[in-house]
Amino acid sequence: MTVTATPSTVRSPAIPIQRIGLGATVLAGIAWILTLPPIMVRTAVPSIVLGIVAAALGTAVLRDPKHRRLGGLAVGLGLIAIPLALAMANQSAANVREVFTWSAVIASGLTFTTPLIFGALGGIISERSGVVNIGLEGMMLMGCYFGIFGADVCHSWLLGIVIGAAAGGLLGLVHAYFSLHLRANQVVSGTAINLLAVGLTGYFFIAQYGDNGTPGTLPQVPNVSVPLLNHIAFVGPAIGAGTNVLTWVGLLLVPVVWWFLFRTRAGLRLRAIGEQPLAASTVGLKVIATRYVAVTVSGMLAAVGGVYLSDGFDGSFNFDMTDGRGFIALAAVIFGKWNPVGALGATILFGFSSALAYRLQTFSQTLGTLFQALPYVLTLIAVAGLIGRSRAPAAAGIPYVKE
Amino acid sequence: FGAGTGSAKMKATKASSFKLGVVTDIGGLNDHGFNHLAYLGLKEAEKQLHIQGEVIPTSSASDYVANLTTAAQHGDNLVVAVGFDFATPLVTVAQAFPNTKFAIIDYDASTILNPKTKKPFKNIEGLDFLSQQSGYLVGYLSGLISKAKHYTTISSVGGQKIPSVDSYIAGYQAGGKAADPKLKFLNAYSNDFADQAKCETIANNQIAQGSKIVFQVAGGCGLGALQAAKQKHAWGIGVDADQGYLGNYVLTSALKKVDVAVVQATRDLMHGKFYGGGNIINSVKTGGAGYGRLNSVAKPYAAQLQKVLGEIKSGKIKNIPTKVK
Amino acid sequence: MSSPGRLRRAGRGALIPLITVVLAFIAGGLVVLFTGHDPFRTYGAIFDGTGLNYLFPWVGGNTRTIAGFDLQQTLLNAAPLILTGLSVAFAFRVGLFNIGSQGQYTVGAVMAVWIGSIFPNMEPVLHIVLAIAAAAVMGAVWAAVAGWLRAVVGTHEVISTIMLNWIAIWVANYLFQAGGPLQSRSQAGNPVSNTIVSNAHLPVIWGNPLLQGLDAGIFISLAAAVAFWALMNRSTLGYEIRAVGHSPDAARAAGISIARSYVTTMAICGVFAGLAAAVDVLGWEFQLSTGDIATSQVGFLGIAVALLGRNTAIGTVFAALLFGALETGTSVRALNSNVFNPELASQLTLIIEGLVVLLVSTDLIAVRLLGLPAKLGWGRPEQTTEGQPPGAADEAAPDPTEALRPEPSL
Amino acid sequence: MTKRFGPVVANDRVDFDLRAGEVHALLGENGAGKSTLMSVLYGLYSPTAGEIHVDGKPVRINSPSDAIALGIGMVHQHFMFIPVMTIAENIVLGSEPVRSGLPLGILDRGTARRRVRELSDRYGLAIDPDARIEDVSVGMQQRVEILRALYRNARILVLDEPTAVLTAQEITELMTVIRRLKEDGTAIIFISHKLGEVLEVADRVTVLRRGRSMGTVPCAGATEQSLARMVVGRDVIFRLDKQAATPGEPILEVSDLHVMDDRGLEAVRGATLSVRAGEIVALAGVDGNGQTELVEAITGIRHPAAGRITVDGTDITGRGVRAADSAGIAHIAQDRRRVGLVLPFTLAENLGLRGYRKPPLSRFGWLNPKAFTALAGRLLSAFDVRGGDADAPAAALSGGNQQKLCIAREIDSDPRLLVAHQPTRGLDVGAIEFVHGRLIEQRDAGKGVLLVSLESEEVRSLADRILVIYEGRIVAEFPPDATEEQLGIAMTGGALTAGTVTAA
Ligand SMILES: Nc1ncnc2c1ncn2[C@@H]1O[C@H](COP(=O)(O)OP(=O)(O)OP(=O)(O)O)[C@@H](O)[C@H]1O
Ligand SMILES: Nc1ncnc2c1ncn2[C@@H]1O[C@H](COP(=O)(O)OP(=O)(O)OP(=O)(O)O)[C@@H](O)[C@H]1O
Ligand SMILES: [Mg+2]
Ligand SMILES: [Mg+2]
Repeated sequence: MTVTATPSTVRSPAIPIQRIGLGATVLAGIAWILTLPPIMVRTAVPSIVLGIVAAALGTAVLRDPKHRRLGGLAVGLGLIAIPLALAMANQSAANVREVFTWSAVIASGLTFTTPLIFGALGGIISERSGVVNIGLEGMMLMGCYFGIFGADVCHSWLLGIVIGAAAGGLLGLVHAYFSLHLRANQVVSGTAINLLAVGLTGYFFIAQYGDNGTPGTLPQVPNVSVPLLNHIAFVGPAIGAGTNVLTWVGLLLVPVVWWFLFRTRAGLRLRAIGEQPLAASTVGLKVIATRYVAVTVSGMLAAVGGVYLSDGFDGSFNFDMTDGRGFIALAAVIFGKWNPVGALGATILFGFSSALAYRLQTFSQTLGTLFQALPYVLTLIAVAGLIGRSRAPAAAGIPYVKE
Repeated sequence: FGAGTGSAKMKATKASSFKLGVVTDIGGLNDHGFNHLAYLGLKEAEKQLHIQGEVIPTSSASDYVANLTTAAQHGDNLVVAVGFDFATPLVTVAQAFPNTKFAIIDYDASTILNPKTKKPFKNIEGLDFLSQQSGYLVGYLSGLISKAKHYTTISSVGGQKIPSVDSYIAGYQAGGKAADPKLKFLNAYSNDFADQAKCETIANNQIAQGSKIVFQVAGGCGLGALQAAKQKHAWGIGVDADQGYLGNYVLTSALKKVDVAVVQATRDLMHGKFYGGGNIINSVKTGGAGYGRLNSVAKPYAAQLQKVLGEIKSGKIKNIPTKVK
Repeated sequence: MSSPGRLRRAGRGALIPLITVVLAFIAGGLVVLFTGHDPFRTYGAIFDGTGLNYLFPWVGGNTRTIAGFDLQQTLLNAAPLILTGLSVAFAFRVGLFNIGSQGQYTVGAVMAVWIGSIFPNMEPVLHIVLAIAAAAVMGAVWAAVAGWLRAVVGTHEVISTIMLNWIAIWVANYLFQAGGPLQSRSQAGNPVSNTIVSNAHLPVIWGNPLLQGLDAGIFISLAAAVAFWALMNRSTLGYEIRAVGHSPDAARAAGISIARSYVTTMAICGVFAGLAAAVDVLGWEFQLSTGDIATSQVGFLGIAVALLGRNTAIGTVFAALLFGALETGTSVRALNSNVFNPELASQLTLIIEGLVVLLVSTDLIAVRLLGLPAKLGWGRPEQTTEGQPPGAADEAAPDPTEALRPEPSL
Repeated sequence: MTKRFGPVVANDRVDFDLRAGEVHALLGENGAGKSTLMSVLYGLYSPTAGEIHVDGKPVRINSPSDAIALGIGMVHQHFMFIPVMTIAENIVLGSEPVRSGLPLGILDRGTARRRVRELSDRYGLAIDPDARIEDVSVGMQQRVEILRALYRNARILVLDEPTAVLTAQEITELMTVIRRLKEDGTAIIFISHKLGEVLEVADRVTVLRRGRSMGTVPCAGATEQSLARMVVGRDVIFRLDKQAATPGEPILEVSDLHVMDDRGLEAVRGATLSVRAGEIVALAGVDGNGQTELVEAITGIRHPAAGRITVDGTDITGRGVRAADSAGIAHIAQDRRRVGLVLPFTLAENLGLRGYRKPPLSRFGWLNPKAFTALAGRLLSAFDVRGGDADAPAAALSGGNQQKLCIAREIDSDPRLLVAHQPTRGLDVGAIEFVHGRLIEQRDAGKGVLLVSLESEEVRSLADRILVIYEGRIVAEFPPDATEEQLGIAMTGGALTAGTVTAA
């Protein structure tokens, strides 16, 4: 039997255009960093020139419909580089150094990133199995409260993590039960989970800790300094000294989850079930059982992110303390195209720009408030400029009905 | 005591029938800030003055007017509103209940004008605090310690750029300068009074930039700043209430005795004293401002601090700034 | 299109949410019981707290006054929830998930408070209309950004609307903060806006205007619900939107521009959210502080309201009333603190709201309780595969429940 | 064996037996219950009553895993794939090779690939294990389905309408595979609507009608006529009665059209063709040679990269669906469920999809529900759409009726040109008859008809002119009496060397 003819895949000669686009993007990137430490060019001129060149090249690339996104990116980056460079050149060198102390930015960026990593990994696992998990926020919040509660009651941060994860897993189980057995609309169920979690944690918090809040003497998830890293310049101050155990765990989990999804039998099956449950079931896979496990694990992971927030970073619990982080994690899932590595990139972009946003107050107290929007603006630009359309697991959100 | 402009003499009220209402701001009763302190004041008043008290926590903006109204409808003799967010709602409610007395914490009541008469309300008094004095005291302590330990930089974390926060910080910086003129100050705002992670991040930034003492002026959020100080082996300074219970890393706390002020305002009203259209000024002199427990490092400077406190009381130290540059 | 059939269907459609709500209250009651309180007294107190006892003729005297006041607050709370609910529901109908109604509300509120405070002597009606229109337009623009990004670049609206929410909040914070461009002239240093001039206040239709009586905003909300229904079911635009929502490919083949539908739909969502802000700001709030902006939940609750209302106009109205009543009824001032610790009660609100929404997410419980064949399945939320984010596939995935969805009647 | 879905009795006391090494065909109209019967056998549904025996022993098949364990394999009517995964992954899914000696089930992708290649070589099925399912042709997917069953050592193979989507050549090749499997002792159940191939390959035939078995007959001695009578219950006219065409002025003219597909590859590369009034032009070709993109460009759904499309001289190139619509193009979409209809919409709403912008259906942007009802009332009876009233959702209709609904809407728009893309896919004999009748009616009314079909049978019986599309170009033109073989050669790219035809 011969291979069926398909249209040949020869591309029109567009490769140079792509090169131009990439080159322009790189130029724009250089224009960005010239005025920042460690280079610290004290005049805006080179950046402006580079920015204009990048924008011009980008405009040329824009005309090719196939490389519109790349061109747009180059134009955008190039144009933004100009005011950025002007602003930096006008600031005192000391101020600029103070804001862009990269090691410190990385260190505090990691604290923003950590809960998001856990949340995003949880989201990926759930959605890859075909269950949309809007409830990440609520599951994370459960981890926040029960992590603290567990650490307090058991006098052990490790048990705090376990209990926090169990609480999140329990909520995941509820979501799974409604989504899978009761064929609930998963968005609705997830939204409910979020409301429920705020109420439940608030209720238990008041009932348990009353007006005084959580005690200040909890066993907290410790920070660890890695002996070798400690002494390396730049890396040392950034991550070597005193990075939380859970941050390391989170970073480690990214390749682990990736490997699980794409290199193991269970991962292959999970993805198959999330794409075409009916097809998966015709080869004998257990759709419902797999999804149960996935959603529960998802809740547990998100909850560990919550434990990091409460018992790792803050050392205390507060009402609704996740403050939208679960939704940011959800955005990271989509941003990262349901891939752990992509999601890590998204959470890093978000975390580091959050960290930077606080430091930017050094330039202007009044504008400092506006700078707080930086991570959100950057994420929006990055998603629009780089990601574009992303394709969810085909069966995500659709109740699976087995006759 | 008290510098009310419109002080009025009134018939004293019998204790058992006196009703005190406290309407708190959004953020819950255990916000580690005003809400909590006002609530403590209510409890204290119940105990000391044998009155009936009720607390009405606010959970959304639509509660402001409604809660004040409810307290007034309940026949509360004095309704204490916690925080500047009540200024505008009070305008209407004070008109509707001209016979109910209202007090607003940390706000200048003489600026709340009746739109009809264009004059301050006779039934609203302000419970004002000279927080710059508390700030000055803890700043001075920080300066002394910095000088002794050769610290070059100290810092503060504000919850938001508002007068009640800035007066602390301005005082802190002035006090620090007075004790150690070479001292460098960092200051930043979290724009949040609840999310501890935010204040912790800011404090970490400051510590990374060399700050050895972190003064938190951000309520519950600020606990995160203290947490950062603890983790990074810097010193922390608490705010509003005495936060020394958190551990020995807290040098001391800058106090704003809202609880005392609430009790005092209640007692005054029971004795017929009400400063409608004016303010009860709570200061070092009245015991409404000051510093809290000193930890082991700060103890040695107790005498020097007492001296400064006396100087503030006597008016020798005056014109402490209230605005942060 | 036989109307008795439609009526019956509508009746059944209402039955399920109703049963659901009852079930949720039972579940909430168990929570109360579990924590050692008397559920009947608690619910009685919450009921009284909503002011619904005003409707009983035998309630009189001071209780009646208070009940009237509480009922005003219930309706006051419901009015913006109707609108944000509609704002979320409208997007769902085209298969978009508008998490951004909070942000659209925020920018609308900024606009309303700005327009409402800068003209000291404008003609009242004109001023009100101008401020409302400004809020609606601002909300529309903000939402349309997300629609445009989705249509042109393909950015998932779940991401863009979440980001736009936060951007709106921080921009508003910047505007009203101490030293910010729109900060109050009269309240030195405090992060609040100027107050709305009295000419721009919405008239109070019930209760004391000084004490946050019920303003005319509720009529705006109800009118918007009618407009939602008419637009969705009686206009070519709504027909196109529904077609896109159910089947983008079929819609495209019928000459409907998907991109334009997305932008238009989101803009309309933004109008609803902006109106919600106008109703609040011009009706009773009269100023904005940065704290109000940060703590407002109206837009987020709109998601739950829309879902409870199954993305229909009438359903959203009732869901908003329920949520408004719950908020008021469990608000600490209304609850008799002897019956239930008021702080716990407001957490109980959230738990009950969560349970209501959770139970609404599935028809099966109610369907089974009634012994009805699940196959009828009327009353699944009006939603499409596309609208189930963030999994919303760009390709319309075959949906086994497709046939189980209610037929949108013309 | 009986299977009920609520009130619907899909299989009513059906007896069915299968012998080792035989090909047993299953025939029946749409909805007769063939797929249901097989799904029960494969454990997807559980029988309401009755039992199944394998090798004489009664068995319970509660899930596909049970069926697989019993050696039953199934090639589903609607393919069961994970489109984003590779062929190898799809084949091994459910019984994946893993690295031995390591915990956690680490996939052994090398082994998977090798086993798949071995198997495909054995049966002469050339496939690339690393290609993604969604990127390969339907014919290839069909082969993968078979391989998947073989990979699991199926002794009983169910093929549910395997030929519906294949070209003549692919069908021939499939028949070879089936014979080879049969020689190996595999028992095969073969479901098809195409009587010719049933007679060609099957040993015995069982006919289902409305869920009941109409009996089993040996193939030897049966004719197409006799089988058709069993299926439909009446005589079927196979030859279409049609007059010779009297073509008029050209309506549609396409010149040097280039169109990109979704992945940005050039799918149509300089197609030129025309359709005149009063003729049916058929576009024949193997699936995936640019037909879809060409049709989408003509109907305005897809923006062409270059070239020109005119209708009655009006240029509509890249002007979108509305321009094509007002120029008089109607479109019977190939995928009725996804593109042709909005399934949750009512029948009335679906019928309005083409005319809703204009009176009487709407005025000033507001709909007129009465006009919708009136439209539905008229069309549903005129086109004999059964299965629901104007208020019922289109999803509730059977495939044949859904197709009638589409056709009703398109023909009612009184087009100049009717583009019919695979209008009879998956329909039963009776429904096909109806559709063909309508197309000829349109032609006789002086309209132009562009028929795009993968079935050369259909092409030859309907067309007045046959164009062959290959790799995005029109490579040959034939009169209607071209032979199957001529067409087949042209469709696989051999036309130019065959020399018997004129390149268009
Ligand atoms: N999931 C289901 N729920 C309800 N009824 C069903 C279901 N699946 C099938 N049916 C009914 O069973 C009947 C038999 O359907 P089946 O798919 O077996 O037909 P078929 O013979 O395979 O038709 P075709 O030739 O079109 O493939 C249908 O007419 C339909 O009424
Ligand atoms: N989920 C369902 N619920 C109710 N009725 C159904 C369902 N699925 C199918 N039906 C009914 O089954 C009948 C046949 O459906 P089905 O799609 O199997 O038709 P078909 O003739 O096999 O179509 P096709 O030729 O496209 O395969 C329809 O009349 C429809 O009313
Ligand atoms: Mg069928
Ligand atoms: Mg079938």
